[in-house]
Amino acid sequence: APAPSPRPSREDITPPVDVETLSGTGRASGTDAVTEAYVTPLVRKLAAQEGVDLSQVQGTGVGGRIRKQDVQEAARRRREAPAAPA
Amino acid sequence: MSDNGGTFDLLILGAGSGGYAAAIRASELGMKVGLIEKDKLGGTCLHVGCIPTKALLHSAEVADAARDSETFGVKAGFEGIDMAGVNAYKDKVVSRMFRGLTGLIKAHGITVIEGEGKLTGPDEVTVDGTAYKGTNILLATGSKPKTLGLDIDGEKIITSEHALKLDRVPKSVVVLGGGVIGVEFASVWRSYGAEVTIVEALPHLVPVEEESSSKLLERAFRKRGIKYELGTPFESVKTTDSGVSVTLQGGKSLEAEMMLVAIGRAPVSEGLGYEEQGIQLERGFVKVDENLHTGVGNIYAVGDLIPTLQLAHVGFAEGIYVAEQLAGLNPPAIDYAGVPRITYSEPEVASVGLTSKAAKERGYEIVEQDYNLGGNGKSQILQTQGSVKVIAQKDGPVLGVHMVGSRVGELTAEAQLIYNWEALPSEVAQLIHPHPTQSEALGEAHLALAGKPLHVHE
Amino acid sequence: MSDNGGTFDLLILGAGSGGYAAAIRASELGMKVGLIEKDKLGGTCLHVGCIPTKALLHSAEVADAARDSETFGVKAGFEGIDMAGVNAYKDKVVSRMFRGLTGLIKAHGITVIEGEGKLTGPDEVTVDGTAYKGTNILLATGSKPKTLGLDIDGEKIITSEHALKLDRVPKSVVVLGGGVIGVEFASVWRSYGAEVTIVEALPHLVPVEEESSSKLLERAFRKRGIKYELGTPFESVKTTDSGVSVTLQGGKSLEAEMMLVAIGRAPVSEGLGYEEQGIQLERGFVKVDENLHTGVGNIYAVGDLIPTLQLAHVGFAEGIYVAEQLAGLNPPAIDYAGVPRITYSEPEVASVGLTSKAAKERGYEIVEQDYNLGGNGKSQILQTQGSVKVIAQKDGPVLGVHMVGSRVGELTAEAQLIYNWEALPSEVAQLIHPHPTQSEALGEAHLALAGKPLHVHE
Ligand SMILES: Cc1cc2nc3c(=O)[nH]c(=O)nc-3n(C[C@H](O)[C@H](O)[C@H](O)COP(=O)(O)OP(=O)(O)OC[C@H]3O[C@@H](n4cnc5c(N)ncnc54)[C@H](O)[C@@H]3O)c2cc1C
Ligand SMILES: Cc1cc2nc3c(=O)[nH]c(=O)nc-3n(C[C@H](O)[C@H](O)[C@H](O)COP(=O)(O)OP(=O)(O)OC[C@H]3O[C@@H](n4cnc5c(N)ncnc54)[C@H](O)[C@@H]3O)c2cc1C
Repeated sequence: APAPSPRPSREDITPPVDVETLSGTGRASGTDAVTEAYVTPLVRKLAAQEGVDLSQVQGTGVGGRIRKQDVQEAARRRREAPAAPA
Repeated sequence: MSDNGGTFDLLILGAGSGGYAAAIRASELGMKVGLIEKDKLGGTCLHVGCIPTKALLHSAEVADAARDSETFGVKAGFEGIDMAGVNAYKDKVVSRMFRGLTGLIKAHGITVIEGEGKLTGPDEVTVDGTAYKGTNILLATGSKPKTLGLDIDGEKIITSEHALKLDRVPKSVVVLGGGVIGVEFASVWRSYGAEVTIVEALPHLVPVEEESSSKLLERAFRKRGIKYELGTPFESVKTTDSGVSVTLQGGKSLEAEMMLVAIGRAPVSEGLGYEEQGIQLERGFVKVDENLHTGVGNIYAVGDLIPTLQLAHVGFAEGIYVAEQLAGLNPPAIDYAGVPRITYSEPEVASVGLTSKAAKERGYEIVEQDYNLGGNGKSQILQTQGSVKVIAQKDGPVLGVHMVGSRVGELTAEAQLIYNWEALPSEVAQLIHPHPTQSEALGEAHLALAGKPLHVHE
Repeated sequence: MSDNGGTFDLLILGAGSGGYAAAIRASELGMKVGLIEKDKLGGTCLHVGCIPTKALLHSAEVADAARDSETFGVKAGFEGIDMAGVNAYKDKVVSRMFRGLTGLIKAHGITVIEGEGKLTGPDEVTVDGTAYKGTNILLATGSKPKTLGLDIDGEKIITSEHALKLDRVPKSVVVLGGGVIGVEFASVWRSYGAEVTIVEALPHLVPVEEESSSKLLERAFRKRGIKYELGTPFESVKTTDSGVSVTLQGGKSLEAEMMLVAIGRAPVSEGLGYEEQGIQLERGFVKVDENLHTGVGNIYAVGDLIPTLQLAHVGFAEGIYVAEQLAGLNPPAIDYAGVPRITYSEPEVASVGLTSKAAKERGYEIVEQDYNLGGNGKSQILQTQGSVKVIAQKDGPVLGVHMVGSRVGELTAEAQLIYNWEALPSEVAQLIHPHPTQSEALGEAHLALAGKPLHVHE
């Protein structure tokens, strides 16, 4: 039987955009910078998989929200971009 | 020599949740499927498990509603339970679902082979003298009640199967085992008017749940007049003229009309030729690797037969997994921690993901928010108590959701997405939940974890 | 000259869902907040909207359960409704939530200013002769029932506010308007035993919902004996000795003990100084830009006062949005299509996302799966009928979820994540839903859309 592709574990995924501070007390502490660009977990995971830096992506969703298509497009452009001169 | 029953791409032994889900998915993927069943399509869950117990629990809910109707300004006297009526309702639901399933299996062109099968080769199952060949074989023979060697007479000392067929409401019952099944029956009988005592050797009811959930359930049960003996192992039982006399370690004894033995379910793996073909068993469970492969030939196993969570939807998921695996679809492994667990008692206990204890054991630094249903409008309307506790990794995703309260089981659907999609509290908090619903409690807990509590009392 | 009431970072006019949510969030973000309310903290939703109506609906559910108890093997005679008891229960829930909210506002250090406020400058609201200054001002004066100029006497011709205070169950009612509020009251009164006729000018009940949902509700209401006149506009009403006589266009007339006018809610924006300060109104609604800014000074507006969905959780979301916006957090815009909508009638109607019509208008090529609750075990147990319809973009994400059935409202929580996170059907299908729950119907619809139906009859 073919081996299943490994499921990315929680440890593998470092949230690239969330710099929110959780206080656990229910009170905000520090900036809630995640609101700068609302990214859904599915988009965040896709970006992590594709190695896309979300801060460089222009969102096309409601209110400039970054959608999966935007990440896929960014990944495609990056792949197609000519390699930087050595 | 046995007759030749033909060759199947996938030959499945047992048509319960695991077996029939594999059959359906495999047939969708173009395989020729043989499904062997000695009893009825649907197995434990449909006939003596999930469905009939939840029908009893709904009758119980109706009984409670009638009993408490005055609280809501409704004049309705509760006059008792008509077990014949309960059973007719329950059987009607089961047979309707059974007809549906039978039609589904037929529509998929799956060959159903009636009879008791035995594994007679690495690619062969024999049923009533006919040998069927399978390019792949799936073992899905499920489980049966554990009885600890007790003398189950079906009258005074019973298992869940007998409990589902009672023609009367017992005056008093001792429920041996405070796990899901024991707690559900205790809840039903109490709503029906019985005196119920649960005996559990571990220190808590539903002991695999988050400890705070167990405590909330215990408090609710105490209010409902359901008694329990926790941390006191059972010692012995003897039948008396009027019922049973149960002795606990330490000497305490309990008298009741009957005793339900609900101490877990053991895999059905004996005498079926498994070991003869080289399949390894452990405490009766078939051992499988992460692909649910037994290590022998092309033999796989799913459901209650293997040592994963004994839940119908786990059986479904495993059955589908094996079918997709065989079709070369390379399905992602099942994350068992991400499977929703529901105890359908009144109140319900439900969870997805890790308990705080497990999360700490795995080395996570965690933050928690326990949202009391006292602050949730819809729960107040239902007059239910309980809480929704969300556990997250510090600066990271949600690791677990643990809930207690009437009807909270349905909330695991959302919790399942949150956990499995590794959502951050802030990503959930961004979406304001519909008002007034119980799901708002989940929303509030995430809002609080995201540092922006709305209706949260400190 | 008016007295000086001090200066606030945020001065809020109206303490309903929109106003108080903004107050809480702003105070969390360090602002000094003044909250002006002429009546009670909590506004329409808490006192004469969401909460009391859902209490009535739960009493109605209890009444139905008692009436149908025999179906479930429970002996309980339904003997009628005790409106004093219903009202005591409803008021108890409301006052409990009210106490909670009052405590919350206090704990956040928000200054509550009691009295009727009027906008008297671009940074000033005057209450009883005292002028309060706000660096920022939020208008959240909400809405009130539309009456079409009818002579509401509160006895025979009533609005929802009177309907919530009735001391008896009317023998018969004409409900003018088949939107959410009309349908909910029709459902309550029918459960309480009244003869009910809904009059709706548009061709369907809950006309903004997916057409198939409207049709399922109509079928269910027909079975329940709730009558409706669709596509026939109301012409006139006159009171008679025994009640009302209602005439429809075309001449048909209906007699009843009373008529509920539930034809929508109009913004409360008159005589409050809005226009004098240059704020633009459109059909009475305050016009705002996408930041909920009125275009005048630092004046914002939220809730039922602006022409967005008239829902409490929209008010919450808008209030939070304004507070975060002022704190410079740059919050993401609210996607109104992604807000869950629930009609809490029996059966419930619930949706998130686009209708198939709207999806097509936006140019999407769509695929649909309509899963009948007949195939869903838990819905069979509840003996409810209906369906869960999921609409997805062809080869793309889920665009809309539309449901009908008892208790389906809670399922919008999951649907909300699916829609707002733009999940593909296959991503949802990967997660097998807990068995037996109503949420499985949502799971099955996604499985089918992902090309791997499990319990789906073609
Ligand atoms: C009282 C009770 C309540 C439950 N409630 C829930 C619930 O609410 N939710 C939930 O998720 N789970 C619930 N469960 C658990 C659930 O029923 C099981 O997890 C599920 O049925 C396991 O499916 P399976 O296919 O592995 O085995 P089974 O459903 O046990 O099916 C095995 C099938 O194999 C057949 N079989 C066995 N040996 C042979 C043979 N030699 N030849 C031919 N056929 C054979 C049997 O007849 C049976 O039909 C409950 C269980 C019980 C007992
Ligand atoms: C019968 C009914 C049932 C409903 N059910 C639901 C439901 O189940 N779910 C849901 O989401 N929504 C429901 N709604 C809608 C919901 O109630 C509203 O969307 C919500 O209340 C709007 O909040 P708001 O803050 O904009 O306005 P409101 O709640 O109307 O609050 C406005 C506040 O401003 C105060 N005010 C007005 N003018 C002044 C002034 N000049 N000075 C001082 N104070 C002033 C008022 O006294 C009031 O307290 C229902 C509504 C009704 C009528």
